[in-house]
Amino acid sequence: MPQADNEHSMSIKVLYFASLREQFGCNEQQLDSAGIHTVADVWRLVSSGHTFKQSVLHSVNQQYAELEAPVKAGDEVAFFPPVTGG
Amino acid sequence: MPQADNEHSMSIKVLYFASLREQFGCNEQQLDSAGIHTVADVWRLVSSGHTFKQSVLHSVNQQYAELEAPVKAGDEVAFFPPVTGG
Amino acid sequence: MITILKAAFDPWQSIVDYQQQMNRDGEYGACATFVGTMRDFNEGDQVNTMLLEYYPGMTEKYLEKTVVSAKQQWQLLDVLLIHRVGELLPNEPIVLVAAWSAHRKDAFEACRFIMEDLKSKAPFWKKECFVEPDQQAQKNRWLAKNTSGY
Amino acid sequence: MITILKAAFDPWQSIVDYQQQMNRDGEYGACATFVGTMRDFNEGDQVNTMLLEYYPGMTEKYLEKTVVSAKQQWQLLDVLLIHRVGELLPNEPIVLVAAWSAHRKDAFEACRFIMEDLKSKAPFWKKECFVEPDQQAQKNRWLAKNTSGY
Repeated sequence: MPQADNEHSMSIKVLYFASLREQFGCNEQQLDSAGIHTVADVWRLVSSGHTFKQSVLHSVNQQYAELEAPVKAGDEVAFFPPVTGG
Repeated sequence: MPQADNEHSMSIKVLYFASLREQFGCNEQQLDSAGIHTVADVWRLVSSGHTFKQSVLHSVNQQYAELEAPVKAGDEVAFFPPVTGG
Repeated sequence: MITILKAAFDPWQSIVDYQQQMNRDGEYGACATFVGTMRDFNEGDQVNTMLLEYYPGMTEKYLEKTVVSAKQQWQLLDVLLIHRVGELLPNEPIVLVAAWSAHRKDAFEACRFIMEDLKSKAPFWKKECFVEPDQQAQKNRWLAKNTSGY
Repeated sequence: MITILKAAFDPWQSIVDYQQQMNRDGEYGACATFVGTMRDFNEGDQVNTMLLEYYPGMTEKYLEKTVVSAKQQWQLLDVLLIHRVGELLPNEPIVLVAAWSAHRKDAFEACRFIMEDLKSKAPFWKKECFVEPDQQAQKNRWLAKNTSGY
């Protein structure tokens, strides 16, 4: 198996939207999946040093997910503030 | 006061709509107001000899009115089946 | 505005035209509408035409009362209500209700209220001209009663 | 049909066009619609433009789930849902929901359900560019939360 694929499959893609995107100063980052088992693990890693005025929503692979939801290498995890569409 | 006005003011205008209009074979009739005090009095007079498959609604001067509602000379009374607009 | 119409109308164009002359651009955040259309089938029979009868005078008064009541219950910027009478063909619009408000709750609830009040109490009566399955002859029937919407 | 649009759209013309190609004339007796429009005032400030952000992929999936859920709960002939994204000006339409059914209850309730579900859970975010009273400078703010519609 080529090394590139292997490396890709070891990472978790993390997305931020709206005010969280601005607060993190970043749309998207890749996290090493080592030691990550749940959404809460991802959040602990990325949010350290930040404080949040709003509640934060989360999804795994483009579906709403609880903090306890499992996360594995190759997954897409997103964090965003309460939605305001319509 | 001219006689015509006097005669008009002695009568009650009765209107029928939809299936009731067809059953009575008539849109409108003038009733002598003598002895008429309520919608029920009008209905007793006009409905004798008829039987009705539907419930009948009634109005006085273009507003829904109970059978006990007062009716006087010059009023417009209407009878019609349940409404089916919209 | 409340209108009773003897000729066919385009409900969507009516909304566009009315909204333009309302002159409240930027104020309304919500518009809830309902369009009722004549179907070509009812109670298993093919309906060819429909006659819509009303009570000139009382019908207008009743609709006015309905719209005033809606404006008392909800914060509305405007209401448009058009109801067809006379002879209708399948797929022709029968009724249009449009309610404009700043926020969605008012427009939604007022539009629904107006339609339910109209269906249950406004003096209109429908007579269908239909053909039964496997029959040739046209028949007529007055609709007995509107279904409850809730 | 569900569409996310980056350019301005005419909700009423969209309904007319969609209804034409639905090809279900005579079947639908009811069409309930909702149009959400950008207002030029919010929280006491004059709003000049609005940026609507979304989550490509998840937003479409969420809207699809909403419409499927509506079709499971009510008897619907069709649903049209259009949502705008990108930069908006006051009075531009943000969202259109139209639901067609044989009888009014289904169209009304499905249209309301879709809007409430969209407002409370579909991944869209609004950022307003506004001017405070007696101020010159433009400011930006993300809207904090949609109000509950019920």
